[in-house]
Amino acid sequence: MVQLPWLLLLLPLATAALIHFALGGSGRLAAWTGTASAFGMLGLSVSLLVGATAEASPFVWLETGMFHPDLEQAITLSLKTDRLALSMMLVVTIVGALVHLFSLTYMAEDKARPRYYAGLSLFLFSMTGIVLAGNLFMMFIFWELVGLSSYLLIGHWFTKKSAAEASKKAFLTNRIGDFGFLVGILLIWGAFGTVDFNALERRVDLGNLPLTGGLLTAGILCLFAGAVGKSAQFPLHVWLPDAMEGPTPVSALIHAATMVAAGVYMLVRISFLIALDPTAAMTIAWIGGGTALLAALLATQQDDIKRVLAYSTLSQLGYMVMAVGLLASQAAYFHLFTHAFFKALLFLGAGAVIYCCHHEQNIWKMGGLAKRMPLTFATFAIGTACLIAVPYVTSGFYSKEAILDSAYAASRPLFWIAAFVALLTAFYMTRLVVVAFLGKARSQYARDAVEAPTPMAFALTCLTLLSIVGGFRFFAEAILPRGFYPTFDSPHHNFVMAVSIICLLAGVVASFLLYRGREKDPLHITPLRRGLYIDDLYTGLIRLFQDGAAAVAAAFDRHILNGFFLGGTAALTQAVGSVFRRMQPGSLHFYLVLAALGIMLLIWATSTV
Amino acid sequence: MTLEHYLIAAGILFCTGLFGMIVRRNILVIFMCLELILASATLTLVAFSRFRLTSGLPDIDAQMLVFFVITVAAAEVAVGLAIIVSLYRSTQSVHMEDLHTLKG
Amino acid sequence: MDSILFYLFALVMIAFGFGVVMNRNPVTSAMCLVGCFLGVAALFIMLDAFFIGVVQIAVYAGAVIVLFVFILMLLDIAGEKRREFPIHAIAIGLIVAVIVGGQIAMVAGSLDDVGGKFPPIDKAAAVEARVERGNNPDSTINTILTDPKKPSYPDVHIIGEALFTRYPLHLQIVAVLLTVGAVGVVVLSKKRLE
Amino acid sequence: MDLFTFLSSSVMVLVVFTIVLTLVPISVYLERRVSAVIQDRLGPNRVGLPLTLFGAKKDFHLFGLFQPAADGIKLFLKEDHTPAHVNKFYFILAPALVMVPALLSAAVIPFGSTMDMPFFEGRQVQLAVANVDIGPLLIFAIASLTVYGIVIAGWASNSRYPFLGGVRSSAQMISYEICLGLSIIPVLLYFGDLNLGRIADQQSRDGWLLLPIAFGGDGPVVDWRTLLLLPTLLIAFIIFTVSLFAETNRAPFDLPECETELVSGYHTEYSSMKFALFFMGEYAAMVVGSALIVTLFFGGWALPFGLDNLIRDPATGAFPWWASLMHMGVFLTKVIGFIVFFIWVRWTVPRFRYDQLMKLGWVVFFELALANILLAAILIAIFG
Repeated sequence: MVQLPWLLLLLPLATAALIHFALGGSGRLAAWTGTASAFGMLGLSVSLLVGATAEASPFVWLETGMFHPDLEQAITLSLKTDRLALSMMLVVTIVGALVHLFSLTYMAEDKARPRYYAGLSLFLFSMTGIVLAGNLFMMFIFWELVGLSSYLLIGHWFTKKSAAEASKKAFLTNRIGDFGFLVGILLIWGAFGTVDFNALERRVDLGNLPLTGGLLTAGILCLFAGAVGKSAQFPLHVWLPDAMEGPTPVSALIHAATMVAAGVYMLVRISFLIALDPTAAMTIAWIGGGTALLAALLATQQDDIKRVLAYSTLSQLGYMVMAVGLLASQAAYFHLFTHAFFKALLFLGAGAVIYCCHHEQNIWKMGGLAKRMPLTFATFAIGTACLIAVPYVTSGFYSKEAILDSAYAASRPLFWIAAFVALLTAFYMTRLVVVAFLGKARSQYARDAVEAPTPMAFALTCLTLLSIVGGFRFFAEAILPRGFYPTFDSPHHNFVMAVSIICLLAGVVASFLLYRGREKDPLHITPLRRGLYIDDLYTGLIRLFQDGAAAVAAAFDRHILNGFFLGGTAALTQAVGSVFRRMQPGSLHFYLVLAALGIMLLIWATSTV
Repeated sequence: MTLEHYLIAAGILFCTGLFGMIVRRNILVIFMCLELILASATLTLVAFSRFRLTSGLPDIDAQMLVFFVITVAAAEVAVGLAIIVSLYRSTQSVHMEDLHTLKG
Repeated sequence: MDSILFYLFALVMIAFGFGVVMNRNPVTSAMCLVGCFLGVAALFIMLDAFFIGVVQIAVYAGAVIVLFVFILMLLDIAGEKRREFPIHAIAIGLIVAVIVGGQIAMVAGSLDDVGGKFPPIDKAAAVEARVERGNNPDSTINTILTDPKKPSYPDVHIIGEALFTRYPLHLQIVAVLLTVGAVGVVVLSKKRLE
Repeated sequence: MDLFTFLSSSVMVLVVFTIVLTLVPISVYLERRVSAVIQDRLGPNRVGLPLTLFGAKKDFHLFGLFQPAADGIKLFLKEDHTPAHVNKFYFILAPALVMVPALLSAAVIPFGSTMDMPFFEGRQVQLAVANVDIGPLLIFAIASLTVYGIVIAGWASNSRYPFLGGVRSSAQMISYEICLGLSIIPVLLYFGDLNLGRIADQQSRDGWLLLPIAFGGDGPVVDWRTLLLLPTLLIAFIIFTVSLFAETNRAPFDLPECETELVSGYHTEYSSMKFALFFMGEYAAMVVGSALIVTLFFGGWALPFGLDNLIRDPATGAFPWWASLMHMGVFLTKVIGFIVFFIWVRWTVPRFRYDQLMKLGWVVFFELALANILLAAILIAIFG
């Protein structure tokens, strides 16, 4: 009996193994195998969603001893194939398949294609594992695998120093979050005795929780720490802009559907836990809002086309996390869903631009691309429209409205922050489009650019369609879990919509007036360009603490440990040793006879009792 | 045949091995005697397994233990012989009385 | 018949065991070890442990002692001329061996008939117990157990089942151990690189 | 154990020994004739009955079929020289240690089907010495003892070339035993049984392992699950066969006795009947190996396409006595076919270098066999 969910999980792993072990010599074969497998996964997840039986029997991975009578003794690999997981799977596989397709041309010249495609397949495997995971342990395993595969992919061009540094940074930053996550999981396990989502939900429904007060807050925040790392929330957001060193399709995959989405997805999964504790929920909401604002501010001053998009991802993730914190996880998930399509579209569009401009990424060296790459421009513009939430015709509008609605209902300060972020979003995205696509070409590459090749164009077109219809009721309700599509029937809905449209217009107009026809950036705000010095702060902190701790440890080691304990103990040991040395004649036979005497004593002692 | 017969046979083998280990001076032969002792232990285990039927069949857990012991013993012999070879390389002898560097 | 075979194999085992201890030439000791292990394996088979018996031959006689012989040949260790059997060592060894042997005999004699005289294998009871534990009555092992044409009980199947259902973790640990052992041996026996 | 079982077992021992020992000179003869054909020569054709001595017109040659007898007589009558520098006891023991395991391991091979005894009503006899449940394991266990004979021969000869041959041989045999054991695990997984008799019986019902077509009661049947497994079984077959070449020290892996480098390896110092024992041991190992291949992969005594289903007694699964004898003939035909294959390879493939041999074993076959096991296990777990 073939169980489709397990097949869906193992297919990319098998592909990765096949490519890595068997197809290492042939880039073309590896590319087509990877792409075929990604489309196969897409087919599988569609068939699961439209009604193929999604039964997946759990598999006991290992059984532990009895730590405590209340704890589960088996660590089970089980798949949870509810509507949430399956809809997420659909997003992951659509974006994954299109990214594969896009890579066919984007990476055509690359020498290490087998490694690249093996990495992509591994990435899809890890993400599938997170999405389908039925319990926190299994999710953690794949959580780590996502970290590993992102490390491999961001550092794909590892001969470039910055790429190697970026992959290392992403990995290490994620470790901090993962540590918190692990602590959280253990806390939940210890208190509830189980980490299975279904069992946990049943336990929460029963009431009378084993975990209350500060500990509950701590547990939820520890779990949230995992999401902070993966979804790049403040203060662990620093890895994400640097991760742009990876190949652009990888950025599209990481930013749209896989790694950063994992954090939000996990929060949605455990939203029933977050709802238990208002303190933790509020903290989460404020971190999300803060990240959204911070990232939007930073995005206004970036020159690299991919970094602008990276900061915009951060800001949108901030939105989602904020929504989760405001106990509107349906809205958060809906935004995750729509955002996946148009952010993948934007990244792949940026990839097409970069590809056609011979790997030039600075927007001030582009310009006038609208005429030379009309299709790319059109799709990119639609993606931008989705991101800045042009009313009624774009998917981003519906999901963002849902979030703003819930923010207005739950917390006014956060609502105004979110509105301001919407304004900033409109501002920097308009800036990007105006500078890169309109005006005159500002470099030779931009003058020579031609339209993107067919597979890229195909991927872009598909994503454009999805970006538009993604927010429409008929489409989204067919895919999302029941009750996740917003109703827009709150009494303050009209006010919220008015605010958001005003913000949108203000941002677009301001940006258009400021950047139209410019040759250089008229604004130059150094703190924003340098990421508000957060990176420098971290470097300084690390240096301070590391050097300080090292100095203290060295002094302790030299004087107290070595001088007193070791010196004193050594003298004592030497004295005792000189006594006992006489009992060691160095003859194996002597020891053997002693051992035999021991055996005799043992038999004597046990047999006479 | 009763369990006693097998235990006594294994016991004799054990004592032979122990005697050899005490008497011999060649480290390789001592190692072989060690294997004799191990074999006697596995023999007792298998005998116990056969004579202690659990629901009609021999107690398979004891045989599993023997299986693992044999596996581990194979690894032990390989490592032990490698150590003896490097010992021989440095001292040019496998005679126990020449090997007393660890003497206190 | 069975007791004749038992005494025969036990004699083979113990005689060759003495051969290991008593021979001056280590190669002869090794060959005696082979004979001793063949005797042990035969006793295993008499105890209905076919698989363990065959593994004993294949692993010990087939591989482990070949290693011994290989090393003996490699180091070219001939029979030893000097100090091989010092009198005091023989005296101590005899005393120790006799005392331990006596103790073992006493312990073995004081067991009050564990299992009695070679209890017969009861395949029907085994199947019953397995079904009671929730095992499918038509599973492969059960059908083999109830097969009237089978002269002996399927110990390879049962060992395999136990190995992969009850001891998978142990199996993996042993696999890791063997890998580590292999790596260790390569490192140990490599000539030092200057 | 009743008298009938005792007698039938004793008779089987005699039959099997006779078969194996008869196959040895036959294969020596074949070796000479086939090599001659391959090298476009005539080969031995003159030894025969010297009828001209008694006034007849022509000698009686019969394709030189008497050559093996002449070889045998020559080996008997040569001087049995034992050099002075050897370790006598082991020098004499070694040839026996080569011969005995080869003959012992023939015990578990089913030479024919289960036979309804013609004069003992209701009695059936399996045409094998020992019908044990651990057949292949037992063969591997016993065959692994062959290496002692060679190592001891090399060591006891107390001379350079035999010693090198012995060392080479032990390393080679230990290495290839691993591939040999690993390679047939897919086959055993497929059968789910270690009893060679039942393995052969199953193939007589469902078609040979590598020719899974059987005409049962309901017309021709091709089992698609077996077809799916066929590639892995084929890989198993290839690894097993090649490893067997190395295990029996046959060309192209005959490095322990490679004459251009080692004179003639571990049996350099041997002559007369002791040498003949080595010689026979090698051929007997080849015969047993061929028999094992035939039993595992080519249906043993079974006719192809499940034709046996037509003559089998449906109630007991046994065969009438004439069918069993025919099966024995079928089995021997297949074995001789394989022996010819062994010989063919020897005279067409050049010898490997020692490092190439080790590399092939450890780097190629070992990994391939492991991957093959994994693949077969997955296929069987999903579809089986």
